[in-house]
Amino acid sequence: MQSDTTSATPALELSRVVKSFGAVVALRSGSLRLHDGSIHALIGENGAGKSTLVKIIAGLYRRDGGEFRLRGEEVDFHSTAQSKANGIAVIYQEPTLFPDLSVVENIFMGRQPTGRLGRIDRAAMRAEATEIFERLGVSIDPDRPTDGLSIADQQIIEIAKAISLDASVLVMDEPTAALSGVEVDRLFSVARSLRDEGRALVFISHRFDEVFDLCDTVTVMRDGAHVDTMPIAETTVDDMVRMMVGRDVTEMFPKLPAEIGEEVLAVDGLTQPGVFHDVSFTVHAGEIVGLAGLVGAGRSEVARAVFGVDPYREGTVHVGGAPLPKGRPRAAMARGLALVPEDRRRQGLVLDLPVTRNITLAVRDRLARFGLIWGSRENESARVWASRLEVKTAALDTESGTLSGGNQQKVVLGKWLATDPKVLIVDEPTRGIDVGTKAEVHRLLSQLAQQGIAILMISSELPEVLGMADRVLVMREGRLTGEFKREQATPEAVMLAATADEEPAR
Amino acid sequence: SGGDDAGSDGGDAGGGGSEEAASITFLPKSLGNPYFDTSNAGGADAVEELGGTFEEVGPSEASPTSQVSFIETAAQQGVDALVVSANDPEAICDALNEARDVGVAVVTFDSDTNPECRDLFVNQATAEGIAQAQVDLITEQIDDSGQIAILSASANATNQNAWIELMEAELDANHPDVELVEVAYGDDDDQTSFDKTAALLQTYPELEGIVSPTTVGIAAAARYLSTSEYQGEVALTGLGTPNQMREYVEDGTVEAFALWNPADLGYLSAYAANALATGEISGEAGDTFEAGELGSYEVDEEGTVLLGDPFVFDADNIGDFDF
Amino acid sequence: MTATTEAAAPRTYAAHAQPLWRRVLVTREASIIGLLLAVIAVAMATVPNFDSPLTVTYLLRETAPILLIALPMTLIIITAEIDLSVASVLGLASVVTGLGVQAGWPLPVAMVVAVLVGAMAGAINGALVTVVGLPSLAVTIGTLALFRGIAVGLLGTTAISDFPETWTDLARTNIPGTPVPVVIIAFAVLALGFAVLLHFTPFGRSLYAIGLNKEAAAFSGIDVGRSKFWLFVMSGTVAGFAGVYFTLLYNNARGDNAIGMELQIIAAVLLGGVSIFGGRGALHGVIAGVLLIGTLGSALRLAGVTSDIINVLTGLLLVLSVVSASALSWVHQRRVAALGRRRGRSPGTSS
Amino acid sequence: MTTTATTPTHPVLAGLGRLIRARETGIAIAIVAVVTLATVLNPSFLFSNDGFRDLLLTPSLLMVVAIGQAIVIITRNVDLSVGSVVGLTAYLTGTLFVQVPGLPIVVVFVAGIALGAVLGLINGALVAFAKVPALVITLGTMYIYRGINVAWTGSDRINASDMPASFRGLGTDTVLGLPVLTLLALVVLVYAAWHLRNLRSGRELYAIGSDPAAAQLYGLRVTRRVLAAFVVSGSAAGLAGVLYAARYGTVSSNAGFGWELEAIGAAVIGGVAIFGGVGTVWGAALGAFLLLTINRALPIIGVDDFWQRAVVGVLIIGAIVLDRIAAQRQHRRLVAQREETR
Ligand SMILES: Nc1ncnc2c1ncn2[C@@H]1O[C@H](COP(=O)(O)OP(=O)(O)OP(=O)(O)O)[C@@H](O)[C@H]1O
Ligand SMILES: Nc1ncnc2c1ncn2[C@@H]1O[C@H](COP(=O)(O)OP(=O)(O)OP(=O)(O)O)[C@@H](O)[C@H]1O
Ligand SMILES: [Mg+2]
Ligand SMILES: [Mg+2]
Repeated sequence: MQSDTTSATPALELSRVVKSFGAVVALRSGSLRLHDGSIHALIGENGAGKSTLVKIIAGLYRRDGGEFRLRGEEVDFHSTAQSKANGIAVIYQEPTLFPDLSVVENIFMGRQPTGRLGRIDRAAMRAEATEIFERLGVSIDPDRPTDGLSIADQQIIEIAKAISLDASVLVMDEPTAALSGVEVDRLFSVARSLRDEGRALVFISHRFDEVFDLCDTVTVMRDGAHVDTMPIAETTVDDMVRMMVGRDVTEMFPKLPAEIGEEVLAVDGLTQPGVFHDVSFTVHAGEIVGLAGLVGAGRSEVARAVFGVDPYREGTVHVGGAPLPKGRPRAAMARGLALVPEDRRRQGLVLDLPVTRNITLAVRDRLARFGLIWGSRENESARVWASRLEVKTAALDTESGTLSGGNQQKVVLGKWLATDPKVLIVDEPTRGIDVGTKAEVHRLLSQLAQQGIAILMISSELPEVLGMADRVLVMREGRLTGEFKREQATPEAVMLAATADEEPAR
Repeated sequence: SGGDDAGSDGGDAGGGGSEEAASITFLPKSLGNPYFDTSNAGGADAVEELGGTFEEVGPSEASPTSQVSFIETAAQQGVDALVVSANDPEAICDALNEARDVGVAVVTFDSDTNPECRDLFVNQATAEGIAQAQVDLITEQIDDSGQIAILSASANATNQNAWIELMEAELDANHPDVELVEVAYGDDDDQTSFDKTAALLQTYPELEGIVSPTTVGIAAAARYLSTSEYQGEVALTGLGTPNQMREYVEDGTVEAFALWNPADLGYLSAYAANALATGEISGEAGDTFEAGELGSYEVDEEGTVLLGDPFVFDADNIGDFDF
Repeated sequence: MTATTEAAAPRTYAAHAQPLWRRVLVTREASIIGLLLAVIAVAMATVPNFDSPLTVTYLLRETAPILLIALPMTLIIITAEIDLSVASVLGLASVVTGLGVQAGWPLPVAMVVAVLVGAMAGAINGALVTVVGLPSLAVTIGTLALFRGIAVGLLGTTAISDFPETWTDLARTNIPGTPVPVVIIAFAVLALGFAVLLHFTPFGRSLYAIGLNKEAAAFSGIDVGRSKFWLFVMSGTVAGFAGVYFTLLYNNARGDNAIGMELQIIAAVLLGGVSIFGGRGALHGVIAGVLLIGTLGSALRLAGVTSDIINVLTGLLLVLSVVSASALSWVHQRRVAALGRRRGRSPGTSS
Repeated sequence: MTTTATTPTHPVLAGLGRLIRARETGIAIAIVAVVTLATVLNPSFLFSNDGFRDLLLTPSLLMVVAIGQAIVIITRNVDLSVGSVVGLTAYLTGTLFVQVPGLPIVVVFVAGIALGAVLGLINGALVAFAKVPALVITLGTMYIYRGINVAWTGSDRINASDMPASFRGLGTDTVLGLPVLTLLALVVLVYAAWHLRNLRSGRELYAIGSDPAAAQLYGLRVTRRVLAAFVVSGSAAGLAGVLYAARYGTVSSNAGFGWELEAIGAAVIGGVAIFGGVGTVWGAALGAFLLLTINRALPIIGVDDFWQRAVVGVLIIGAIVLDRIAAQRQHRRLVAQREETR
């Protein structure tokens, strides 16, 4: 009887939900119908409105219009506490932890078990946390502060948080973006067991293989509106992509042939204790070198050290044959090095500054005449790159933070291309970017290589690395563990080098 | 009103002015100090008798630079006379001179500036007299031997430093067994003076007496002593107002202390300021003026007018005073 | 539906989303300047003696130290740091000037040494903030006590006041034919320098970036630590210069000169539209902010209002200026949201 | 269950280890060292009735203010108005005694704390609802409250004789050898520490200070908590104001002047991170104790009065430098630990 009603009434139903921020309509007509005992994929391009929909479910945003029903009841949350109380747990796209507090406190903050006089029962809290970690098969010291944890571990704590809520609806907004394969597998098995307990799950991801692997139903969104919902068995990647972008796209832009010239970047014996050890490689003009590995292998750290943002203890970096001083990004830039960092919102952009200022930030010295810089010159320079990369924005003085993720990434690319680099290091250039933009980025990188720029591309997406790179380097635990020519680089070989020593379970 | 007689023989220049009501501004070292409250009240009485307008302005903390803006405002307003107690002999000098340049008569009282920056100084008592009175009081109370300390106001107070210097000289000359171990500064701030007293007593376990030549300091010190084990053991004297000290004289914390009547000081200063403003006197030595009920005063060397000798308060006479 | 995704002809971009007059007039700075003009106008009309040249002289002479120190302070706050030690540095420089003269040095030598001591003090702040990596709020609360302590400790009970008259007169004289003190020339030069530095140089650009996101700034090749270090040195140097001026103006070197002035300076800078979180603000607003507080105080004092009321007004002005800014943006958001709701609903109901 | 596997040591031992490593222990040791040195040089620093009493009494007021300040700083805010609140409530206390002779002392305490709470509420409301930075708001209210105080007090002042002896007695009386004021401060301290450690509302303050945006996402009632922190800080300053009147007897318009920076200094010395999320009220209280004890010990140790402030500055800077070093070590240790588990 009960199971009848639950299968009839959706656990959660949103229909034609509207939400706008200022002049921007983030959601025009968002709809989602979620059933118990199901894992529901939510896909769409960047800026399609997925996260906005999630935040409305979480009670973080209030909708401007449309309907929101929880088990048939009309609801209108105006705080995340309300949605929690109604059995909804949300893992947000960006981890949201308190760095100074212990892992346990992070999991239970705001709803700690209490005893007499409202005193927090630390023992009970700890026991429950330990139990959840066991279930997830991870060993994180529950008493350590979350400061210093890897992104993957932070994501695991987010998951533990959601599980501890014992929620009937669990929404995960790109939980796997930072996880390694093993961790993803573990998360999926937990997700499946939650589903088998009869809970309803929403899973957002830009990785189609994961969607097919885990989910049973999929909803596609485009431009803030619901496009279609269908069983996963009845659809293909191509269908989904077509629905997402409204046209046919190939996910991968074919690599263009480029003439490989002389050695431009040479890294030799780079070591920073505890981070990376004895890393040596070269990149030639016109060459795209892929740097593969699991998240946390230390690839970004190497890139940052080469560029000079991070320190390193031993080793040398040569650009065009001449040594580069340590820890001096300015010197690196002067020699033609450019780094598109992995976290565009924190490292790539100054979100509160206009598009113009962001694009010209790295070339501000060059734009100056007699030491003085004028707005008109900045605008000219920014206009060139904005239009070359087709950044979607009305005016150049729009705050960069209001652009969609893909457009933000274009601004970062523009900022570094404006420096006219000889060596371009791109760190996860397509992370969290939709298929359409992704292909554009690939085409762009390919063209840059053709023009003789040496490119070092760090990516966690194997198809991207294999498709784009002339040569593939693999890192594991801070060491280079493999180097493959384009022809030799098979997924199996690269994965083996990336994971060889890793035990299947910890 | 009061000063008319003297005014008429004071000089032709001031003849017309004396009819007009003078506007006189009082600028104490700081507001919220009961000593200056009393003196300003005396000043206000005098101005009322003279039919002028009285104003009282001042900073909330006793610093010379914050006095300057009040001097400048007085100059802008074009008041007839400014009566000021200087927080520093030099720092407010230029400002006072500028005020004089635009026609403001400047009288200092209680604490003087350099003589060239003011027209007249109304001295409450000669520095020698004050120093002498305090040394006499303390040496008598400690039987002319042992350690004493001084709890002063701020480190730059002109009058304090002058008195302390004279007291040191007097001690050296006539009281060989009395040792002055420290001069502490309570900044004319109650809490600081209180804590400094505690520190003095602790630092010098042999201490026999404390002299505090400032009304804020002596009251704070008395309050600390009255609740401590040193009550009656360590002598305390200095300059204080009867109302503040009454309790401590009665409970035996303090035997005797000295002061002049600050109300009279303010009263005299106001009359002196009026006499200057009206042109009755010019501040030259030998000028004389009438100061209402206080009678007639003469300007002596260095443009100073002397109020009188300090007065010693003790258990027998303190009941007769209320200020 | 598909129009947005079509790779069409190259886009054109307007430089600005809003017309010039809005970008100039609807700003925090413009409203502070407007308020300043209004206060001056009202004071001229209602406060006796306010319209005399003396007012200008006294006002500028006394606010000069605040005006001077507010310049580097603006830059520091724009990088999301703060320097609470400036008034202590001023006091220290004052004492050094005095001690130098007392030791028989020629005054110009003492003055240079005092300014250098200020620069050193700034370098200490800067090193603690950038090299050791400490929060400037905590560091400068510490050096606020330390520098003041050294100043008071060095001079002890005494004040030094025998400065050559030519110099003390210079600090007090006006530009011939005007009621404007000579020190304003120094201020004007510095203000121009700082304005160009902040608003028209690559270095100035980098300061805003640092204040808004220092990590992104570092990734853009901006040497965050070095930039901040030099700002603290500038702040110390200017505070040292202000200390020399202060000493000469009052003919008085004391350890406790300008005690508590740091908060006045910061209040004025914040009133002038600089965000305490960094990344926002402009020098003309700050200068207007300093003058606004100064003028208000001067007018009220002249009108016989006591200093406590002036303090209350200063505080109210500061609180109201930030609260009104946030209230306005709240109202704006509300309006836009309501607009969005209305827009959102109409297609919903029609379809 | 393998819970024990992740608990390497006995809880008591682990607790002991934490205690030894704690910042508070370091400050306590520093205090003991200072007191010992001063006592060796001058036995009456500790071994006289007044010496012992003053050792405990002098820091008590600042301790109360620093506790409130620490709570606000933990939420990543700051309260610059506490000194002015002390001044206003101290004057209120005196005025009440003058205006209503025979008023029970309890009523005066309640009134002082209530006034402090209201002033704190104003700060808190402006910060929490208007969403403006606390530094700016409380800088403004610092001026406003002090101005109101001066306007209200004028050149008046409360003299010791205006207040009943029984009240002033609180400022010096002792119970079992401990001054009453110190006991009051201790009660405040112990309760605040317990609350911050053991109640949800206490832990949430740390969460808010650690990452305000995350706290919002967690659904914590950030506005209410921040408001409460300011009310607590105001109340603590209000209590300190009442105690000020009892201890110092005389209240003029500049009572509590400059205490805001001392209270922040005490909290910082005590290991409360200026950007929130870290620290305890124990630390802040001990910081206040150390600050004022050093002040009193310096003349005895032979350092001139005038250098006191410089020593305080060195102390503050030393404390934060130490913090920084400790934090870096901890961070490195955590990162290393992560490397190991990889
Ligand atoms: N707080 C906000 N203020 C203004 N605009 C916003 C805000 N949040 C989202 N938007 C805008 O709403 C649109 C939808 O954003 P949303 O984050 O929901 O996209 P998404 O589908 O989650 O994209 P992604 O895959 O990149 O995470 C975008 O244009 C975005 O810029
Ligand atoms: N928060 C915001 N405030 C103002 N404008 C915004 C905001 N978010 C997005 N926009 C603008 O709205 C437009 C549409 O945004 P949206 O994210 O839907 O674009 P998109 O075409 O999906 O981009 P992408 O392909 O990069 O994901 C963009 O031009 C963007 O500049
Ligand atoms: Mg999009
Ligand atoms: Mg999203």
